[in-house]
Amino acid sequence: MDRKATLKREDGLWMLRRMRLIRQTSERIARLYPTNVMETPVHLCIGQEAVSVGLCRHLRDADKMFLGHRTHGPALAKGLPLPKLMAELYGRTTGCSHAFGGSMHLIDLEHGLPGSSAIIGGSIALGCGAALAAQLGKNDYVGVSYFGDAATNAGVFYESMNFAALRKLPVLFLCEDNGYSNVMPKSAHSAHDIVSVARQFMTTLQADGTDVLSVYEHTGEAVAQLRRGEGPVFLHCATKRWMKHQGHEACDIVDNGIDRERDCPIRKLEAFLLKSRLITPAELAQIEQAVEAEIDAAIQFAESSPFPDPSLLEVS
Amino acid sequence: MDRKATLKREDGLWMLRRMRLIRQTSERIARLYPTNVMETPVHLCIGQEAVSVGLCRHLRDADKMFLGHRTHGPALAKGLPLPKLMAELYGRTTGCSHAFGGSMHLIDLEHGLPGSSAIIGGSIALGCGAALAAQLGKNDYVGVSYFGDAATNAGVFYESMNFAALRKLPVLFLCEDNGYSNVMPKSAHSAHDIVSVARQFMTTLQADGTDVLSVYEHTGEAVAQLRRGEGPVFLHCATKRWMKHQGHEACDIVDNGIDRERDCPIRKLEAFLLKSRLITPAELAQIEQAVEAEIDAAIQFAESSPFPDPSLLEVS
Amino acid sequence: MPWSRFDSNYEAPAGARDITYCAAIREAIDQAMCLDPRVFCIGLDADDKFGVFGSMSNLTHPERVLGTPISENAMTGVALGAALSGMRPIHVHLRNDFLLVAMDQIANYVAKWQDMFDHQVKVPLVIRSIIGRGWGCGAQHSQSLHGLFAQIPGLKVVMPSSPYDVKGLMLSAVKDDSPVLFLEHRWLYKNTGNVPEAMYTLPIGKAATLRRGGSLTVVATSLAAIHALKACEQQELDVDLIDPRTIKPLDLDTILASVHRTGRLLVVDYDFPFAGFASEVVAAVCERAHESLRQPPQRLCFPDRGMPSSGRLERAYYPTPERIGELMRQMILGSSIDADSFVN
Amino acid sequence: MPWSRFDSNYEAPAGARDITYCAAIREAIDQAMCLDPRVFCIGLDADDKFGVFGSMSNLTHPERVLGTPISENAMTGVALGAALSGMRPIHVHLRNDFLLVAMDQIANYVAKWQDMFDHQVKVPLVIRSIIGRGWGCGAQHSQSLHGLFAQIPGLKVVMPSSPYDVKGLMLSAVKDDSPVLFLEHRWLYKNTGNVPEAMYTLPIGKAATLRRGGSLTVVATSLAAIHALKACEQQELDVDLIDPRTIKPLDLDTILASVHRTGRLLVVDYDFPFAGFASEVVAAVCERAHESLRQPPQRLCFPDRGMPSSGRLERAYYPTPERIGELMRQMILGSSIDADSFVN
Ligand SMILES: Cc1ncc(C[n+]2csc(CCOP(=O)(O)OP(=O)(O)O)c2C)c(N)n1
Ligand SMILES: Cc1ncc(C[n+]2csc(CCOP(=O)(O)OP(=O)(O)O)c2C)c(N)n1
Ligand SMILES: [Mg+2]
Ligand SMILES: [Mg+2]
Repeated sequence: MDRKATLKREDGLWMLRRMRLIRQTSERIARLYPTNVMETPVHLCIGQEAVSVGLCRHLRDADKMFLGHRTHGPALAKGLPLPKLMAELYGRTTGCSHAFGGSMHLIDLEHGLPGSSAIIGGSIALGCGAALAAQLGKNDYVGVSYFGDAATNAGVFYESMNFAALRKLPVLFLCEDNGYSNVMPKSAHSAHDIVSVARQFMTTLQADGTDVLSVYEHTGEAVAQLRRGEGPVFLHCATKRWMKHQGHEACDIVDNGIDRERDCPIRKLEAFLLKSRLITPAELAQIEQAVEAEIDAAIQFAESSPFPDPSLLEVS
Repeated sequence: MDRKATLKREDGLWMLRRMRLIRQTSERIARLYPTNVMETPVHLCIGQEAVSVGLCRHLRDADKMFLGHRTHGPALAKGLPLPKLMAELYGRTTGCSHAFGGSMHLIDLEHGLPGSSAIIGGSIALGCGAALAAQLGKNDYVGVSYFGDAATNAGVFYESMNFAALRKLPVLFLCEDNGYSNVMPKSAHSAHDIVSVARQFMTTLQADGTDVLSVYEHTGEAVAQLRRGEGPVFLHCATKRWMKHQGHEACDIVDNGIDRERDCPIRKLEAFLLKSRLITPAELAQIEQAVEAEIDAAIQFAESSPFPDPSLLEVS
Repeated sequence: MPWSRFDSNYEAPAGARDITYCAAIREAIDQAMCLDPRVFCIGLDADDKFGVFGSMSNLTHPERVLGTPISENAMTGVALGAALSGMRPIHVHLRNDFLLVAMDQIANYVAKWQDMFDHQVKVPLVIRSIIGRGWGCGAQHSQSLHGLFAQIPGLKVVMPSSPYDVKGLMLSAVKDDSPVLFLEHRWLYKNTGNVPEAMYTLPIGKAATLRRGGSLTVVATSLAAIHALKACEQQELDVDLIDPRTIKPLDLDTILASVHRTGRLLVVDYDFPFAGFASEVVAAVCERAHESLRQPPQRLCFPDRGMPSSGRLERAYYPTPERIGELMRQMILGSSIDADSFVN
Repeated sequence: MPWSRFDSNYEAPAGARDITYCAAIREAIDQAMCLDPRVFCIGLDADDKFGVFGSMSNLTHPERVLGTPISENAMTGVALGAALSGMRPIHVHLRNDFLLVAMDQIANYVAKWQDMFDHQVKVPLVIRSIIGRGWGCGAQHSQSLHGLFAQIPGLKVVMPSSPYDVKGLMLSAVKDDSPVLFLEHRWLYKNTGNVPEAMYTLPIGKAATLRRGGSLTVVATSLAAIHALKACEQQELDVDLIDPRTIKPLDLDTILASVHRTGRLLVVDYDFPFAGFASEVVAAVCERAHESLRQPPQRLCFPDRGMPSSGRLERAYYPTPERIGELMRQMILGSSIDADSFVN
């Protein structure tokens, strides 16, 4: 594919901005986290930004996406306003979940995020439910189940694939495969090739999850199939987790195969945009700065927001 | 394969006797069932005898087999004494489960039946557990998970396959595929081909589940692989359920594709044994009669056995 | 919102038709589906010719009745996802034992979703399940798990005993914007009673008094309530018999008012005894009406072990109207019963 | 049978080493594995470098420590199948919330297997799980589900509060021929106490009295017991503090003897309030010691809703030694507390 010929500047910029938003926000969280201002576990997405961003460029607000525990990236990509994320991490009432959810439970109905779950696997079924609602109600939104490689070990993944295939549901199974379940490598958690198994149930596609244009391209194909009513699609995105499973530290798994120069989805896109003359170096710097300012404002918002009143817990 | 050349008379006779035992016992149960002497649901195996019998000819007492709800056939094939089955169905203390289990919960530790379960799917994992025990304890028995086509819809099936494959467990996944889950045909419960999915995890074999020699042959191959320590095997046996899902009546699904002449595993084996001159017509009749006598005796035993005393329920 | 035109009314009217419990459920589901296109039914064998023991036969909108594979856990997630997307699913199970397969979805997802997001979303999901028992079905097909589910915050648990209640409460459950677990005892299916043809709702969380009396308060739901009523009638006992109808939220006010009058409490609960619904009722009453109790409260539940299969054992395992009657009579006479038979 | 040489002894000895709760678990597991080659450990992340929060670090037999995929339901079945085949598995979970994923196996299989076959088979299976909470983990990662599991016949539920108890009871659990659910609160892991190096078992079903007093009986387990103890010490209260240690089977005799002396009962249970362990204790005591109770019994539990995430809300959600102390003091003074805050 001649990417230069097809990629529109606005799409490129949008994706760059969102990836930067996720990256810089995550880096800021990592910096702040040791100060204990955020009393909640954090599962950062540094290095994995291409997956959610390439995907979400094809999604509409009406499309409903269900997430697991690693929420920040996909939620921001889908449209969750940053101040609402930050306030939630800070445990404030202005957070997207009003301080009840924390990092793993984000919601934004306006932007098609009906919630996320910290119990691995189960939310895969919820995306199918959204797709069923679309189908029964003759609505044209799609459902997206967004999950990691290890979530496919849970039986609910297969049950969901079978049901989605039986009913030809407009649901995308988005597998963000970072090769690990905490410190357990994929070879220890899966005896099989995940894509080959999924292929027994539905159309499968594979993208390079460190390259947003690859994800963007394949998602386009996938979402088009869904909107045509031709049944579910499984999209596999191989990517890399630069951080530890949880918290603010860099991944310390030996031989994790990560080269932050080579594998960086942001560098890749920036290089492409520059080469294709879709952007200038000055614009790049400007985006980075604008995002920093946005983060400053969001933190400011969070910090100045009220804590919830304990009386909120009273059960009537 | 030239079956005549390889099949030993003793194997042929054993399988014929066990199939007749299952068939005639089931028919007797069907006759008696409307009289309410057996207060327990019955899931009969008429038409499906080849699967459990062809399998069990290769199993030893030490091999541990876990069953679902359709228990009578495989339990008798594995070695459960008929009087203990009958007494259990009659709710007597001499039953294999001492009147606590009923039709769906049979046990016979001596013959490698550590129990069966009426909740579909879960017992698949138990066979893997037996195989794990064999592996950890360096014992040479194998585990067998015996289940129907619809049990593969349950997530626990995939979880079990993955774990068995990861650990190269000596477990046989025996899928007795009668094409139905109650009145729901396979096309409604599975979007995929079950064998192709299983093949992503392990060696798969397919036998004609209405032909005991086909099952016998493939099980031989499967069990040999297990005993060599080469990892799990999935054996698919396509068969036909002549009866309703539960109870004493014949299957009334329209277009169920059953031809009791053509599809009968007992007729098939008898015809083969006669043609191969491994048996005489007189012997055939003799087997049938001996089995009838065995059933008479078992019922006699059950009817004359005591009912359990309600005080058995007291919780200390 | 098509549901707003209902009135809440929980007194059984006179003069309506007599129909069965099963027919009342069917009518409620059919009316709900006709009224509101967002209502749909889903479940294993929901769409087969048996129509969930007749409770879903010949519905007006079969296109909104979806069968599923044996995948109860994922199907619960599917129903939840649909509910979060604006539908009003009724997820049906032929036996409540199968709900345990879906426990992660029920307890970690369905029940918690609203609390986790400070109730920004509605979860209009009804999980219907039939409680069965008898005929040697054994330990895995004869449970009544209302006590287990009532423990989980975020679930309403409804278990009506009469045709009138089951129709009104089913409509309330479907109308409710939070998850409702709706439990129907199979042995009630053929019972008949007065049921208006028009749609009506009954309040979730409001008990019914099945019989008025002054000597003993008996709390019992579902089949246990019917058995207790039968026992009262057979033995002409002076009993105030309360059927909470919805075990969570629990109408403690009605129970307390009765205990204040009678001074005695018996809870008959067809479920496991340890930390079950009966324990809750006894504990809640003792905390609030200790002074009113003239003698120790009592519970009558299953033995604390799995169900046996043999008919002989089954008949001993489950309480009967006779055993309930005997216990009620002894309590009214003030004699003390050995409580150790209820808890191991 | 290597296990027979133990003595049962449940008095904490003096003079032994002080080690942590975590080290006591590790020692018990290691000793059990060394003693009996049939003992093995299995669980998600059981074999990783974190060693289940240190409770399984550097075991002598790493070859009998098996990691698993995220497949809690099947893995429970695998453990059960192995137990039925003569092994003695310890299945470990980092959080008890994940047990809900395995509920079908735990409640329909593990718990019922012996009852279904009239106890012809042994099920020597320990399911270990850690209870966590705090740091904004939210509703799906902060539960304490002992009340839920205690409802299910066939499961023993053990939740020790001290290093001495946790070692002795872990060894008893592994030695037991029936399934035991073993719950360890994460907040106890760093607590230290006197623990003999040699192997010993403590009886499952026998309470410990943590403090003797005459004015109020307090029943509390696990972290709640430690918090209650702290409250008694801080406020110098005349409390008889009972830690049942095993919540099922429950040592009711010890509790009753205490209530007969004190005439007052408070149950502090870090779990959901409705039909939970606290309900059971209150109900069982009221049935058996109604006359001894001088004032209404009380329960102190979580609010009847899912756990919130924000630290502010978390700190209000969970009872504290201060709140426990306040309630104890009020009860001893005989003032009446509004019970309505415990049940919705
Ligand atoms: C049912 C369940 N089991 C275990 C866990 C603990 N856990 C949280 S995240 C995680 C790893 C998930 O890996 P993956 O699905 O690949 O997502 P990733 O973290 O790599 O994005 C585990 C095991 C859980 N949350 N839920
Ligand atoms: C978890 C669960 N869901 C539903 C059922 C009800 N049920 C009993 S048998 C059966 C069909 C099983 O079909 P299959 O596995 O193909 O076995 P077959 O009856 O054909 O031998 C169903 C749905 C059950 N027992 N367990
Ligand atoms: Mg991963
Ligand atoms: Mg079948």
